[in-house]
Amino acid sequence: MTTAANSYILWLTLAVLGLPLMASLSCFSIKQKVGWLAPLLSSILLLIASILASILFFQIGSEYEVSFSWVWFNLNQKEIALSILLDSKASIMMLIVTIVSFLVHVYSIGYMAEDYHQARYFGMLAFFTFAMIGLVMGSNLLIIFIFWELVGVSSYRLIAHDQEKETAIKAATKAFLLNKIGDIGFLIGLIILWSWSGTLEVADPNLISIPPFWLATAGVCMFIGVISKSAQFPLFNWLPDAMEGPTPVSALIHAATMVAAGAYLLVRIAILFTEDVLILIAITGAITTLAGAVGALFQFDIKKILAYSTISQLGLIVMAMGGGAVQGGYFHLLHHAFFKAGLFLGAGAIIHALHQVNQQSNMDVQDIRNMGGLRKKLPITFISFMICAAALSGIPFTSGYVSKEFILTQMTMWAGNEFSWRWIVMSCTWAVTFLTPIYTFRLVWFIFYRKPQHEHNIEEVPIIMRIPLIVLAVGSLAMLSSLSPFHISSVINVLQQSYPSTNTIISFVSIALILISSAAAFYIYKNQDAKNQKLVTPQYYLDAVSNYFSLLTLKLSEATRWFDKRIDFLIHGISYFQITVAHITGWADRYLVDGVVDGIAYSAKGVGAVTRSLANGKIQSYLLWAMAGLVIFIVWILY
Amino acid sequence: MSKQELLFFFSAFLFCSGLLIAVTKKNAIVVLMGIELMLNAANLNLALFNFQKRGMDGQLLALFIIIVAVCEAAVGIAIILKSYHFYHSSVLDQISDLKEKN
Amino acid sequence: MHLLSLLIFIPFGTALLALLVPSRYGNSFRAITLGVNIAQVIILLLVLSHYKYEGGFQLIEKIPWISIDLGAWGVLQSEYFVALDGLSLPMVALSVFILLIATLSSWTLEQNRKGYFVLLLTLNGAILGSFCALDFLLFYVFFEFMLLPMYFLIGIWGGTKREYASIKFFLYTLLGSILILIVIVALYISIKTPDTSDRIVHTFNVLHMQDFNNLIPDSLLALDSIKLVGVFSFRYWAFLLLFIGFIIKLPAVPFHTWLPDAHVEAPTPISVILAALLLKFGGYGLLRFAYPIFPDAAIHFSWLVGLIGLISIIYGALNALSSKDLKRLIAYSSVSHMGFVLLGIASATVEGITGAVYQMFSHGIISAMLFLIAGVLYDRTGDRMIGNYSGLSSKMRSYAAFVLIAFFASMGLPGFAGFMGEVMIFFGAFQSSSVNGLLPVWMAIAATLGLLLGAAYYLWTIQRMFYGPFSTKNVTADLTDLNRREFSMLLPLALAALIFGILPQLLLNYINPFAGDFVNNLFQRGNLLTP
Amino acid sequence: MMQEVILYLFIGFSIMSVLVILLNRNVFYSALALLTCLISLSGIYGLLQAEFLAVTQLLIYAGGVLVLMIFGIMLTNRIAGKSFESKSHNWIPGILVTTSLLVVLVITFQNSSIKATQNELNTGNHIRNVGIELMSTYAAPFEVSGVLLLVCLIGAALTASSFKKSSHE
Repeated sequence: MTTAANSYILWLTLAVLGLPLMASLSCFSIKQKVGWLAPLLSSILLLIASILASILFFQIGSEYEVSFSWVWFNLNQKEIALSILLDSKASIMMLIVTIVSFLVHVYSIGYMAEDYHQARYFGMLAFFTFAMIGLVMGSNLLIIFIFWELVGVSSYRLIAHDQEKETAIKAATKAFLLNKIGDIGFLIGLIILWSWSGTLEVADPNLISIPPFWLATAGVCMFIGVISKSAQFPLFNWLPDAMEGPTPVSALIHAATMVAAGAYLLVRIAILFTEDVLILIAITGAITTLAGAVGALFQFDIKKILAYSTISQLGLIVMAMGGGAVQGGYFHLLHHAFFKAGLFLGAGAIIHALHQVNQQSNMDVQDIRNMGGLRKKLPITFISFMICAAALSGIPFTSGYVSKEFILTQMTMWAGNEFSWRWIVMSCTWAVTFLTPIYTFRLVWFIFYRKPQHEHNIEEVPIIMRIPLIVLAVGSLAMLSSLSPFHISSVINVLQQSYPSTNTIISFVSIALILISSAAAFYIYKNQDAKNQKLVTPQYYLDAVSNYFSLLTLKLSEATRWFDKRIDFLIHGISYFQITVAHITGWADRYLVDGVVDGIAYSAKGVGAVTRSLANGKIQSYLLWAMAGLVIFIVWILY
Repeated sequence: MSKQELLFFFSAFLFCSGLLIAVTKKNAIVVLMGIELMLNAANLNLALFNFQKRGMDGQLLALFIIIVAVCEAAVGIAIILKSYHFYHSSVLDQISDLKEKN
Repeated sequence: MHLLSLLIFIPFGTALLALLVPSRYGNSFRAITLGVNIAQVIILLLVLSHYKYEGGFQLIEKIPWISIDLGAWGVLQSEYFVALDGLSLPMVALSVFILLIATLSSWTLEQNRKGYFVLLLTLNGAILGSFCALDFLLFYVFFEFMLLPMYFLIGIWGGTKREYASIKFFLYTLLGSILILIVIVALYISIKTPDTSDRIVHTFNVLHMQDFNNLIPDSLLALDSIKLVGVFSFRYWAFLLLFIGFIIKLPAVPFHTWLPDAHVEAPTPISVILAALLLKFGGYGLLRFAYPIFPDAAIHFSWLVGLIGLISIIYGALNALSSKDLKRLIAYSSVSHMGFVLLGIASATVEGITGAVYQMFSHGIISAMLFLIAGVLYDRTGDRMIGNYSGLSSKMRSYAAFVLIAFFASMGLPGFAGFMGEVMIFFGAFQSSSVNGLLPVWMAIAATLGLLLGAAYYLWTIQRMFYGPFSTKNVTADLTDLNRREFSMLLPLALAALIFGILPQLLLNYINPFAGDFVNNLFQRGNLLTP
Repeated sequence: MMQEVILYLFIGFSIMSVLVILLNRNVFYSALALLTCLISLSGIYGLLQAEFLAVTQLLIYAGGVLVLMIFGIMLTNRIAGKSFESKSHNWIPGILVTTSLLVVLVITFQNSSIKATQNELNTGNHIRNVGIELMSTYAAPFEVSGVLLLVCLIGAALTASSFKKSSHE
């Protein structure tokens, strides 16, 4: 490409990055009086950004790769660059981030209409988008790390948006701290890479020309970052708690984008991971996906079900990337962003609608046992929710099916014909494919089909919230990413690799499995009376562990506090000792040494008193004594 | 005892009596007289020295002393008058401003 | 152009002149001080325009100061020798900036303004003088000169336990000073100027001290000195004494207990100066004196330096976690952050040294901000207990915003200056094992725990104080938002933290040459001695 | 011989008058006794071949100072009644000190070499010599004493005049 085209792309990229930042800054600086302006402004800027991102996406195409780099700073005569690497993976991720973010912005206009702190909310949302885009396009690991943390901070602020809600704040703190563990892992990995290779560019082949042990360690450390950011085992329990934040935030951050950042990083730095690390990744993903799916089965909170489902799907993606299905995993990541965002927004619409009616009563509007029969009342929400749920389950004609089938094919081929540990991972893939429809349609059954539990005059959500739902539902259909609804054949070859030939048997088996399980879900839950079941949140004792650790830290801090007092005590002891010695010497000084001095002083005083009586102010007395002195003086001198 | 010796003793006596007057008398003018006496005792000594030795030094010194004594007397009397006006008394007892206040 | 002398002596001179102004013109003193600060900013800009990036000592001013012939003991020579290099320039710039902020922060002071501002000006001159001085005796004079105003500023204008705190501060720092003084004397008798042949001229010039050729043979600190005291030679002991002297100032565990007390009791502007500037003398002293003069000992003891740094990081953070007083928390976080400086210095890698200087600079800005924030609350209510507040952000919105910025900056959020320094230190500390083998890898890894704990105590504080429903305990005062003056103090600091986080090259232009030379020098000369 | 008798007479007169000053209480009598004392002293000066000094003594002391003092007495004491009385104090320490001083002086004189000097008779015109000496060797003290007199005159006049003025008010 020519330089002109390059600079054109550069400006596009910077615009995509800069517009959300601009939106964020303008939202923050906006006055409370004109707070209504903030959502409008940021939505428009995000719209422009997403249009530019799509232009960029088509400019980059599938085979083209472009990078820009400026010197950021010099450290030890090595340059650390502000560098951008745009390939098809990055550009499509940017596109998805901007689109979903735009939709969530639009949705939030309706959802957050009554919120007093709208400006802050939209500012933070836009800031999150900025950070996410920066993370996606950055190619220097330090840059990626910076945006990685910024994403975490904006997530923290957004979860804690409702500042008076105790649980939300605790959830935010927990999310941030668990993420911090991952960040530190990331940081250590980054330090290892810098120390051994002297570069942090992901595209630099020098990056991996380091001792194998350290390469593996760096890989593991980086993966710890992924674990916390993408809510993998054992650090996933912040995600269900994070559902305390506003629902659109959950849709954008905790379903579509931020949690995807970890998986995206796996793709971005795929060259780092050695075979051993890949095993770790695959196994972690397998554990996570099962744990998430099982967790979703026993939940009654609509958002938490979705959260567990997110954990499960992300586990699937990570497992796919650790296994042989990088492309499939990446596709699923992109698709997941759409349909999970759609599900969350749909859930948000339901909550919003119920909340409007039940403002007075104490009913938990997020508890699916309180719902039922909403199919008729919220038709648009129902349809879009159904499409997204189908995509999540992997029903044919949806995007979910395409990518899931892709993963299954790749994983099955990766597992090979001989039995090995890979088979366990592969069977996890199949198992989760079977479990997903069950919990998905359990959810659908409870919300939409069951007999209504309460009589309400529920109204459909405002139009501004419906549009994003529809767009996302359309986006979850298969044709957007694949020409054929049954296997992947994209208009754009995102991964610059030829796709494996489809295995018909696998396709059939998977379709059958999915359909069976969907049907089973309806059958199982049709007659279940959930009224008496307890609301459980399966934490797999992870909360207990983290609580134990935080308790330990607090105990430790108390111990250091105690120790600090002891240091002070020691110092005081020394001081007291010194003061005692000083008192003793002072006493000696006063009565022994000073005694002599005082004696002299007293005698001087006595003399002075006598003399003073002489000095009675009469000149003649002075004269007399002067003369007496003179006489004495003369005697003294002469004799 | 020669004439000079007698005069020396006389001058010493004169000085001491002058001093005694200056010290014991309460009236300021009498004190002044005592001082004049002391000066005269000194003058007498000087005159005596002049008599013993060749030259005029002693006499002239005595002359200057007389001049100073005159000045002193004049100023002293003026001061006494002034303080009399101020304290309504020429009794030195009552003029004790030099004493520290306690 | 005697820019540096102007910078140092304008405050001293003005303090003397201000003494002549009757104390009933109370308001004029703050104006005078502000004028001095502004003049210093202008001089600083001139200095920056004259300073060239290539490193080395620049803007040198050298005048003989003391020269006494001691007969058989040679000649005592001390010079007024000031100059700037990549280490002192950032510190001087920081000082000028922070002192300006401190003056603004003292603006509403009521009690005995004359004394306060005269002491503040004296402190100002002493701080700048110590950062510029390249003669050890001159440095020491300025260094000691800082103590007294500080003692009175804490002891007179402080909180309820101010006498205790000020005496503790004074004793601790005095102890450090004495240790340093011992080494100064030892150095003095072991160092001569290079140019004399027949007559030994003892000097305090730091540059001469750094040259092994100037060591007097068979002297106390000579390289081949076989005199052992205990287990080490005199050189090693001298290094340890200097080290302890400076880490008291830093402060590092276990010599840190004066800091929380001093901070808690000191008035806000003094806390700001104490945290932002005085603590830097610990790191500055190590980098300027201890390491270059005793490179052999520095290499030998680097594990100790690193270990104390690591302990300070974690111990300070844990203590901050258990603090119930906001200022105490911030004070302990200072201990933790200055531990990073120690770790960076111990690594003796270019990255580590760069990071240490950067961290000192960034900590100067961020801790100043933190203490101002604590001061804002204290001004309103007279109470700093974390447990007594809840949901402040709904009542004081822009205040909460600044708190958030300051806390996140302090916990090392990327985009703020603190992150840059810490990341460089981690680079250095980790690399150390492969580059020069001084620090084991686990130290760097363990130090990252400090980041996690930092996030923990700050987030917990935010959670307890700023979020949740609004309520206060034992506080009746009206909680108003930031006023214009407070805003104008916090905003520049926040911007500075941001700018130096985004554009580190602004500072690295100065630090890089210094750090490179420093490490080269250290190993060239330090390795001469290792067999 | 005649000279010695006259000398003893003068000494006797002075001692008596001094005793009168010391012992009597009337200020006015004291002044008169002082006059006697001074006149006899001037006689002694004459006997000691200091004619100019003797004349000066007569003129200045007897004529000037004494008159001044009597005026002073007149102005500070009421003339009528017993107010001329002057009380005294400090007798014991005064006598102690003065006696000891006298003893010291006498002993000193006894031990000194002054008494051993030969009596050389000065010849020539003493007054003329005094004039020559005053204008040559002692010119400077002479001038200074003139200035001193002037200053003293002005000072005394000023003090006295301000007294009159303020007393008038």
